[in-house]
Amino acid sequence: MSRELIAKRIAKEFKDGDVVNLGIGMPTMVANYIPESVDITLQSENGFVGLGPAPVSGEEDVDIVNAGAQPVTIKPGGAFFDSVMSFTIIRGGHVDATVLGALEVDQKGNLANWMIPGKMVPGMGGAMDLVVGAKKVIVATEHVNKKGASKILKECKLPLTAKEQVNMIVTDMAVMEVTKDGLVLKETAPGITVDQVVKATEADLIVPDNVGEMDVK
Amino acid sequence: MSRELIAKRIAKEFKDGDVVNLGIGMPTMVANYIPESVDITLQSENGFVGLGPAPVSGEEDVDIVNAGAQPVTIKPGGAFFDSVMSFTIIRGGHVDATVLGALEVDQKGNLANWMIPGKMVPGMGGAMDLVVGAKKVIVATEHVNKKGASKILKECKLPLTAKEQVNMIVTDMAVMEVTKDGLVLKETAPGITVDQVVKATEADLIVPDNVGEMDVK
Amino acid sequence: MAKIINKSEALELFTDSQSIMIGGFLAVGTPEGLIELLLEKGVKDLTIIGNDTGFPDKGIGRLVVSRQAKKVIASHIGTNPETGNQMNAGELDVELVPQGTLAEKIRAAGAGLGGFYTPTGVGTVAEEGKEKKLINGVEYILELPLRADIALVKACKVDKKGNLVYCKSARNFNPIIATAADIVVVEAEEIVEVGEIDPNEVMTPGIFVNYIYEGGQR
Amino acid sequence: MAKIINKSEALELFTDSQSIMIGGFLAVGTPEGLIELLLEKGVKDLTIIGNDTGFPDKGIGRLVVSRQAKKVIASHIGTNPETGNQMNAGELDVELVPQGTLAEKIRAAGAGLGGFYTPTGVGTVAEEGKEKKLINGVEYILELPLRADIALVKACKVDKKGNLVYCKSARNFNPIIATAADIVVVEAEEIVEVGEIDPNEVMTPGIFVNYIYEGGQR
Repeated sequence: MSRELIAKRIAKEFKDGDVVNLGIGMPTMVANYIPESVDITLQSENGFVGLGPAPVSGEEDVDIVNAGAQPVTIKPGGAFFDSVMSFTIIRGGHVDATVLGALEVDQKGNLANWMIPGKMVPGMGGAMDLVVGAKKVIVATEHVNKKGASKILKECKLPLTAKEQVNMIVTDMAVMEVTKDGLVLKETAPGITVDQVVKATEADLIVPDNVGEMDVK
Repeated sequence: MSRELIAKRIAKEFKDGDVVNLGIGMPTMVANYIPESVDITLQSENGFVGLGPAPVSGEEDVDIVNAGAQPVTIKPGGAFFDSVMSFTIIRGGHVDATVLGALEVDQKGNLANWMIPGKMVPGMGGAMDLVVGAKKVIVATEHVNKKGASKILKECKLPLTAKEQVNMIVTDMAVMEVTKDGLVLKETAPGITVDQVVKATEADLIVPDNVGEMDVK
Repeated sequence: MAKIINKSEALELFTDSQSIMIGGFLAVGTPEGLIELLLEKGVKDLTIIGNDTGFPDKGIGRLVVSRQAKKVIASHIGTNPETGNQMNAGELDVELVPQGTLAEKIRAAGAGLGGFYTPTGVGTVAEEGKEKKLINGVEYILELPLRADIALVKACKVDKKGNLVYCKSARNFNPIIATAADIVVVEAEEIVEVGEIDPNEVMTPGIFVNYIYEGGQR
Repeated sequence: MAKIINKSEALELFTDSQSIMIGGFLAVGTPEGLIELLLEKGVKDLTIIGNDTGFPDKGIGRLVVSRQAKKVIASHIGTNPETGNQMNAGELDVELVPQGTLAEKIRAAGAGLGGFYTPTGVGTVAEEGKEKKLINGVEYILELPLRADIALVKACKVDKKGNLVYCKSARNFNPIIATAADIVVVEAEEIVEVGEIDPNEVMTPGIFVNYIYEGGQR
């Protein structure tokens, strides 16, 4: 449920014509909630734009998969290319927004999402390029981890994916924006109070007079 | 006649399978004399491999031209590409040999062929990349200029196209090779003596005991 | 997302002092229709970036003859005597760049790179004023990325999402400049419906293209 | 010039301690037929370069499971637990490189560049031991070219001159590695006559290809 809520809220962030790269996992769910009135183009770092939904069973094409090797489709008007072009698009600033998960994210916009030393080292894949190259970096994450500790920190402790590149953090409790002045609380989830968010957050949160409610219809 | 002689001799330098870029002018003529037993692939820096001869009149395709904007053809098995790929091929060492003209060339393998300050500044085009990138750089030039002065110098005076990259110089009088020890006279043109070559050459020429005759059949 | 524009909309895109990249190699693959518009609007003090300056009556050369450029960045100007004349008279600033370096500089801008090291031009005037570096025993020149305000691209086919296919040797610099400008305008011989170009055969994905000028068809 | 080779000729190409680039992205676009040959020959101490290590039973991962690699250079190893296990046990040297940087490093080798500056990885462990440089106010990391002894390429179509067409998302790293190795071997789903591939649709010109392995067809 909280994953859906996050995906629904992020789906409202795009405007017509945006090129968007969605990370594996929860970020992928965002695609399911894009308003019909908004036409965005999904980029897949393994080599195409125009990513469409999963094919119906039996119609999979082994050569059309997303960056997680899941069978997908390509929409009319899409295009395939090689990995150099894929990262020309990503690193060159031709992606309007990227949505990624986080192990940790902090008030300066630092993101850690690719390894836990000694435990899990999957590798950064395309994440380091995406976070540096996309015009807008949106982090999609649960507000607290399984132990109840805040994932929104004063300073990341895990190895970083990129330094000071995150623009927006959307969790099951809140929407926050990374600004020059610090991390600003913009919206709270339905039924969640500002106080609850502040208590669940290790980072210093700037709380403006008016905090909106997350639109998750 | 002397241009033909130079082209004929250079045409003997290639082996089956070589990728060759021929400069505009005299170097282009080399293509006319490649032995039938040798299958080389001509690269054109404006964007293709498999350059074929000029089309018959009336069959020109405005989109198939060589690097001098002359109508040409493409052979079966050729391929078109963009300028980045063209110079990936050239700079990346994927061209086995290039043949270029010279204003001056010297005993160290320096080449000047792109400008005469205050007089003629056409620009280097792709020449600087070709001379640096091709595995073998062959200079095709008249031995002396119109005033009778040697074009084969101790040291180039004109702005260089590239430093110490020329491997072989073929003129209407001789074939010379740039070696670590200096410029070696390898062959003389039919009817030309070693003495005549030495006299017509400003560069220090190393003359081995056996100097062959240029094969220009 | 690509938008199809007519002549008056296209004319709006041009302003004095713009830096403009123009595709083509000796006028092959140059968007002559867009050059017509530049001539008609008469914008001045342009910085023009392209492989060469074409011929006096063809390609980029027409903008040199019309004296709309204050600067040209190219690898070759020899086929257009007017460029050399204006340069020698001190009326036009000409920056000559080796062809492979020019292509790579534009690509670096499009790919978000800070620069690259090339062996081309070492020991020549092309290295003047540039940093050099010895890497694994070889000397290289540091070259920086090159962007423009607007890129004028010639394709042979474009679909209504802006996906491009180029034809034969008219491809040259076109796909490269399409990645490295704030505004990318395409002139194509043919405008087709979305779906008519196989996604596997697209040479420039439509996400790079802002405008399709409808006056470009042959 | 490309030469068609059979299984025994292809087996001759592999030796211990080679550096081998292998195309594919999570085993999509990976030349499984050539990997079979590597498994059969049992060459050891390989340095394997590819986007990822696939899965234990698919793609590059099979060479990890067979313990033929002493080093892997990749952007991602998460889908093959065996890679992580061998790494943690100190049995396999794993160098993780951001995906875009990996592609660009290989491209730089193929294009004869000495290196390039990327913003990717600044402020992370990816910058460790590397030179940094401030260019126009932005910090970049210097990345060097990456070549291999041999590249194993998967295409969907090859003509007898070695011209390649890749299909859909199976293209990925294949065209890039084809430019950056001393020996380039292709496995294709289909081998066609010269002339059957339109020169305008070639994705890798045949001049890059040394061998076409005839055992690769689907």
